[in-house]
Amino acid sequence: MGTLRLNEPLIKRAREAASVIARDTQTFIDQHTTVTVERSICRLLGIDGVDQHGVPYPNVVVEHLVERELIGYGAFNLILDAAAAYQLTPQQVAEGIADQSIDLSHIPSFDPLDRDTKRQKLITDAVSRIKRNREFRDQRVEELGENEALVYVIVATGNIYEDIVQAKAAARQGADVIAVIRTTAQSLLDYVPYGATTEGFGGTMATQENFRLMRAALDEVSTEVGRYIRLCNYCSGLCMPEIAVMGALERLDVMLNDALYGILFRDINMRRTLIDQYFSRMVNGFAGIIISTGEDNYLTTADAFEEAHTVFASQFINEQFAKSAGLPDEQIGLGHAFEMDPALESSFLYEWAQAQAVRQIFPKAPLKYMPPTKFMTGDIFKGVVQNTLFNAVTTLTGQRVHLLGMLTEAIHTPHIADRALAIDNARYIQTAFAGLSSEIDFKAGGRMEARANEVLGEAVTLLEQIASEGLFNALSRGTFAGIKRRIDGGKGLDGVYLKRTEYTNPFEPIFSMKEVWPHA
Amino acid sequence: MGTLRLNEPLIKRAREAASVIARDTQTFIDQHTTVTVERSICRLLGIDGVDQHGVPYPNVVVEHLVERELIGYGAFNLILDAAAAYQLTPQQVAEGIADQSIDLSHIPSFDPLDRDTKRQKLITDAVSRIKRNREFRDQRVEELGENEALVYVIVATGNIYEDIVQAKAAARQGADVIAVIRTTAQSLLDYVPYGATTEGFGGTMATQENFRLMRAALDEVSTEVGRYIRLCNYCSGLCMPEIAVMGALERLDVMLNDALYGILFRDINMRRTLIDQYFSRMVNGFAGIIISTGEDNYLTTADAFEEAHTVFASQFINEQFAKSAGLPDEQIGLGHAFEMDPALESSFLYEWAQAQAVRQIFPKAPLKYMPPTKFMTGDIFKGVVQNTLFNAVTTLTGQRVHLLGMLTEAIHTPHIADRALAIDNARYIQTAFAGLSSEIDFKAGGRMEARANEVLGEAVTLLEQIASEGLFNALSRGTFAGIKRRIDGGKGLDGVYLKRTEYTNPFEPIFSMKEVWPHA
Amino acid sequence: MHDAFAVDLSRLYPYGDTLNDGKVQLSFTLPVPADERAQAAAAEVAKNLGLSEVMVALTKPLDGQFTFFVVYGKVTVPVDYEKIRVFKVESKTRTMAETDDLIEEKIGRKLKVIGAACGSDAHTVGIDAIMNMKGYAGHYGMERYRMLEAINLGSQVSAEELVRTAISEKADIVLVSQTVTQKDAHLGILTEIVDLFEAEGVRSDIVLICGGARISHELAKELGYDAGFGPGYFADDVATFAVDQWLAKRER
Amino acid sequence: MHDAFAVDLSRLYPYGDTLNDGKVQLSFTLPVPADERAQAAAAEVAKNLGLSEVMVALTKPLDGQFTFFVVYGKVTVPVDYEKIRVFKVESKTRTMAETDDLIEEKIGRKLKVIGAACGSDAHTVGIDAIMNMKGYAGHYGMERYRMLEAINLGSQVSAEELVRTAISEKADIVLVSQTVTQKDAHLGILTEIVDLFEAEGVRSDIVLICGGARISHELAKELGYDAGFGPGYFADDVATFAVDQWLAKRER
Ligand code: B12
Ligand code: B12
Ligand SMILES: Cc1ncc(COP(=O)(O)O)c(C=O)c1O
Ligand SMILES: Cc1ncc(COP(=O)(O)O)c(C=O)c1O
Repeated sequence: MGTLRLNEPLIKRAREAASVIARDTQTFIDQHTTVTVERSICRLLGIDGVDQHGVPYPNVVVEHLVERELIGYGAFNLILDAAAAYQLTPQQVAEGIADQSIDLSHIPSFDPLDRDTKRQKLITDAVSRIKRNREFRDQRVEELGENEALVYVIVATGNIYEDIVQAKAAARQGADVIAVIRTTAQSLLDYVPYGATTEGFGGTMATQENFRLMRAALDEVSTEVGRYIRLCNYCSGLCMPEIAVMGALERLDVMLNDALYGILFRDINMRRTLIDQYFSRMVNGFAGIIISTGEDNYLTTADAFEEAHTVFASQFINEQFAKSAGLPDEQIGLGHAFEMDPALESSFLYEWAQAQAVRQIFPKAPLKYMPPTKFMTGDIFKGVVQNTLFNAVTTLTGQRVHLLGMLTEAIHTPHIADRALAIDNARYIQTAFAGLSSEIDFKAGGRMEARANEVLGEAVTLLEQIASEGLFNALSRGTFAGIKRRIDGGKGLDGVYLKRTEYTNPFEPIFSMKEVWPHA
Repeated sequence: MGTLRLNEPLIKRAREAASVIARDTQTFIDQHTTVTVERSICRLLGIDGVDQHGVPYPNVVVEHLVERELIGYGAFNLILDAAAAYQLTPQQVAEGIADQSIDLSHIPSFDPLDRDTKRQKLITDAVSRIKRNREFRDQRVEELGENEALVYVIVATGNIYEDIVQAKAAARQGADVIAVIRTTAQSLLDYVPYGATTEGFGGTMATQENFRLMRAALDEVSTEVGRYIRLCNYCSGLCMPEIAVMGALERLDVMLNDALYGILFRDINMRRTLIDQYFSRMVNGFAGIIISTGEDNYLTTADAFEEAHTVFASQFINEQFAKSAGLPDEQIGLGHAFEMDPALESSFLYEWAQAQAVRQIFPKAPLKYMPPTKFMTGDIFKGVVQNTLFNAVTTLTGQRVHLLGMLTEAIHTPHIADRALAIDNARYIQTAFAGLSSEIDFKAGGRMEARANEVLGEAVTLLEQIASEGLFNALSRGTFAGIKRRIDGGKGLDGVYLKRTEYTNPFEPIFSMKEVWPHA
Repeated sequence: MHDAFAVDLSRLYPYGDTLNDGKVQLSFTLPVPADERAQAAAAEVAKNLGLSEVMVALTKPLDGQFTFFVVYGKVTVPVDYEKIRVFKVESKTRTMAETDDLIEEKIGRKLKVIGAACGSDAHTVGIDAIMNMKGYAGHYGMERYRMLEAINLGSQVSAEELVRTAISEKADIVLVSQTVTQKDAHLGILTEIVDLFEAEGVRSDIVLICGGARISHELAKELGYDAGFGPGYFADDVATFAVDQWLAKRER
Repeated sequence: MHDAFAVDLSRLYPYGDTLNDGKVQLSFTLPVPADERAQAAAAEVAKNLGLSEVMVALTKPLDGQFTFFVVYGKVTVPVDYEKIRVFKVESKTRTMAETDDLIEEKIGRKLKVIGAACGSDAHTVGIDAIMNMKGYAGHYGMERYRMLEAINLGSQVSAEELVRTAISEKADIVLVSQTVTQKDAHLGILTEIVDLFEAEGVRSDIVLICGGARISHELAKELGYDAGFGPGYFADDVATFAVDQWLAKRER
């Protein structure tokens, strides 16, 4: 494959600056927990369902802890105490809290040995369920094989049953990854809705039951088409880690998980998000889930040509955060996008240079490359041309996760035929371009190399500045996508709590692979 | 611009073989004339219009000569004799023949000096009209400027007035060349219809009045859009040289003119066509008209991947025939096409390699590159993808005449919007790819080079075989597009006549630039 | 039949992303300049078609005098799919070997097939696809059949020439290809061929089949052909039908 | 108006390649398997729309259970273009300098503009295009106006927050952006905002404008806004209208 001669020392400096940024922030993260981190622990302990008011039991439990100022101890400790004291399952404990028969600030005494056994069992149950999912996935991929570039399409009808029809159709047409888009503004809910859902705006609720239904449907169609079809959802918003747990339990394969997205695009408080993403990524990592980051969003908001360096910068930051959560390179699906104005002269050169550079800078990452969206218009025929060029760059640069552009992007969430046409387009380009990248060399010192190195240089400058002022300050200055966020602004800050010294989250060391489980 | 390392000795051998082929055939050509060559001379002498039965006067005159076995003397001689004898214009002579008041086998005596003066004047009139057209074109191109790649679209409504509406719309949208497609099977008519026409199947009659109307419309819109808009029509079928003359008189700018097309695709007798193309090309050449050859048709008929070498072979032959008719390289618009099956793996590599090789082998030729047609289907969205890839190759390889693909190719002759969408597609690619070809090198010894040289090798083998057996025999064996034609088969052989020693065509030496006019 | 829902086949609607949402996409040009009024006119075109929830997604000036539109809307009149009866060639396609064996066994001699692109039509790729040895898209043509003798007359063959040759060659099966259909260019020649065969009194001796990109079985039957084949059919389909039909004719 | 022919504007038809040929292109999916019957059903969908000369150009299986079609046909009912009245913002757009001068001269103080993407909508690019200093596609935003004080509240702003801020800031002009319209997601919030302004008794003090990719002036008026702006409008258009409207309100 032809390569661009990139300025390697710049790449090194970028990584160093990003690692400083992540390390500095980590100190803050380590001291705190959030309501959703605790709810995600409840979920890992098997707490599920909703009470008679429709409130999810994890919320019932954690609100109870918050009210009693017990959250700093960690939900795990208290639930376990109660389970040992009352000889109940965590689910029963939660139900007890709901019907007010249990108050975690007044737990009777219990047998510490029994508590330890229970502890061991609860952890083992959760961990091994996730492990089994991971192993099952590996086995199916092994058996069925997979495509080199994963063709990724979305379904977004709002109705999980309709989504299933379309997801299966897409798989039969050739899709490899199905992403179920979430309904508008679910990310601002500080709870995860429950059960199968059939209504949504521009997307479908992310619920555990919806995950389960879709995964089952995709397993069925995987066998039919002889490819393992991956399922993707969004690990974002005010419930990041809970959704990560749901994804781990229901064997999702890919999850959007970005350290900064919620801050910038949903105005979620930056502290909250950074804590949440940390644990959520551990869960993703252990579950063998590929995460996708959201740098594409900068380019839909600000100008893709001018702001190209912010994509690089954010990718380096996302990489470092992911590494500190224990994710291996092979699961860090950094995002980028083909979003330059079609009216820009030589846009194809610049897009190609950028995509090629990202490919080279993060050689093992299962990069997620996003199609044109912002400059898509009601001219669906022009849209096909835009998507074709995008598919060409994707194929030429060997992107791993190939997110398909829809010709109706500017109009509606995809109709069933829009998706089929997109898959045809992508497969056609993959076939027609097969082998082409090995036939092509980039002119040494040419415009493409110059462009890539220039953008890289700008990214380094930016990263070093962020490293020196700190990520929180940088975000409040409007570094990314021109969006400014106050350190104590946005949603969800009230869900952030200091950990007490007694705090435990036994899943952290296991999920981040710092501890081997089961203990030898 | 990146180049392929082509096997130069092979190119040389190909040219040599082609020149042998053309030279051998030329001997035959030089000995003969045809009814349409003679009619074209009538037209140059100003004979036009139709008699009371609707028969064009050029046909009236030449049929008269044929009946009286006078055609071997050449129409020029006899018309001039009669003009001198009766003191009439050629047009009046023709009218006299029609109303039987003149019989060219019984021309009274005349003053040879007067005949000479008339001769001089008639030649001058014709030649200078054509020269003025050429100069006018050069001047307008100079004044208005032009695009590097000429975007070429067709109009084909069947109605010249509707064609004009669409041609002007296309020019305003960005087209540089408008080709008026001919109605099905006009090429089999052994006369040229007369006047403005409003009915046709899949195209519009080529008549001199239609040429004039369209040229006037395009002149108007040229001024409006600030680009000289070229007009194209078809110099083919049983009236090749007549149409060439009409094109020269009405200032057409581009004409399809292929040495073999009529033989293969219209089953016109090979002798007839080869004689006709010779004089028609002289006319084209002198008029400053770019000719386009029809190698694309082989690929719509036979398999584009397997038969790629026949395109090269035919281009070399067309080049040599054009040169022997006096055409400069800058007017020899060799044709080729993007017609491989989209299902073929790596098709884009092969198309690119082929187009790049043609560009390098014929560096000065205003190559005409044809879009996908055969594998276009009712899937208009896939059609846009096919056209996009074609536009990419066109732009990457710097083709001069960029014929646009229509998304509705498989359905109908273009609607007004089909053309606009095609132009948008092409302009988008030209903008997005600007400068790209200079950024790219082809891998030395890679698949693209190998493919180009392999096809070239096959072309040489074929050309050398044709050179040894003779073109007529080769055609009867089915060398091109798998189509076999008998030497004495097909239409129009009855219009071929031996020249007598007294035969004159005074335009030949002038048009082929062997003689300078006016004589010093 | 469907994964997650039951389609009411007696009330069938287009499907966008929800059962019965009726969504269709439309595009067209109006000969008026691009402005709000043109856009409203485009919406009215769609409403006149009975579409509801009309959305004009694109209003694009073409040259100042014409405007191109992309419109989405909702079909409100269902189709009764259960009542739809289609004209289609009913035979189940045999392989080349099967057809050859059948001819050998039931007829005991080669059948003669004559084909051509007729009238002014010079499109040969379609008829070649059916007849030539090498066939098309991986499907061999009739020349490769052991028990067929296939004669391809090529293109631009007049009705008289076709009929004359068919009679002199004692053809069993005659294949007519027509590609140009613009302004109904194909109807004249297709009719002329049938009429001539009738006039010569040989229509019932031959299996007469036409084909081409825009030829349907329905149209072919209407014009007096035994069958019509459009895109997606190859030699095996045509041979299967032709032999069955030949045998059926002999019965009668 | 046209080069070569006179269009009858009272009987306007789509134009394919001939005046009044009525040609339109259609595409849609039916939830049935791809076969002759599906194709016939597709033709019937088109006929039900009143199209004649229906041609199904593509019958493409999607997954065995759905079939996609491309269809061409002819519209037979004309549109009376002469009768079409459009809702449109009538002001002729002033430049930034002109608007600034007008405000200075006629009002003598800066006008305060407050804008936001409201409800659950997080699409800010549209409102930023109108408000931010740098604007969009070469058109500067309101922050650059000398005589406007522009405050952009960003996205996901609730109706209460918007109205509260407008009142406390004594806004002259309020801008509401809505992008998500799927399943009419925008109607609720747009209505809520108007209702709240009414309830607070300040509706008539402000110029209230909405906008977004699928917002039309017609819809905006219906919902009680002074105007609605879709794609293709920029700060200058909006400022021109807003200032005119502000002045008109003062007159009354
Ligand atoms: C190749 C081609 C040509 C080549 C033909 C070369 C050749 N040797 O055949 C050339 C370049 C010469 C040509 C010329 C013209 N063409 Co042309 N051509 C095409 C093209 C690109 C492909 C057709 C094709 O080969 N398809 C592949 C074959 C395998 O498919 P098929 O024919 O449908 O055949 C299948 C079935 O239909 C069936 N079948 C076909 N025939 C028969 C017969 C029987 C008995 C049976 C059983 C089955 C059968 O079996 C086949 C396999 O499944 C089409 C556009 C397109 N993509 O369709 C335009 C197209 C057909 N051409 C068109 C036109 C207008 C012309 C011209 C008239 C243009 C002009 N004015 O000069 C000329 C004149 C030709 C003439 N006198 O007939 C129009 C027709 C419009 C219309 N609806 O009428 C088209 C649609 C292009 C367009 N959009 O304008 N053309
Ligand atoms: C960029 C984008 C995003 C970005 C937004 C980034 C940002 N900071 O704004 C991101 C990635 C975050 C995003 C997210 C989502 N998006 Co979005 N997005 C788009 C996209 C690609 C472009 C929109 C855009 O920026 N256009 C450019 C601007 C300049 O145009 P404009 O908004 O029309 O503005 C102009 C005019 O309308 C007018 N105007 C606009 N507002 C106002 C206000 C006033 C007062 C005035 C006077 C004028 C005015 O002036 C502007 C200049 O002319 C469109 C698809 C497309 N190509 O249109 C999808 C699209 C709008 N998104 C869509 C969806 C569904 C979503 C999600 C809900 C998906 C999901 N389930 O997660 C989310 C959720 C967002 C939320 N909570 O609202 C759908 C909406 C479908 C529909 N019809 O409702 C679209 C159409 C994509 C699709 N086909 O599915 N999206
Ligand atoms: C990284 C990332 N996370 C999440 C989302 C989804 O948004 P929300 O969290 O509002 O569902 C997106 C949408 O594009 C994204 O890019
Ligand atoms: C070289 C050439 N001449 C002529 C024609 C036009 O055909 P006809 O001569 O039948 O009008 C074509 C059509 O594609 C062509 O390629």
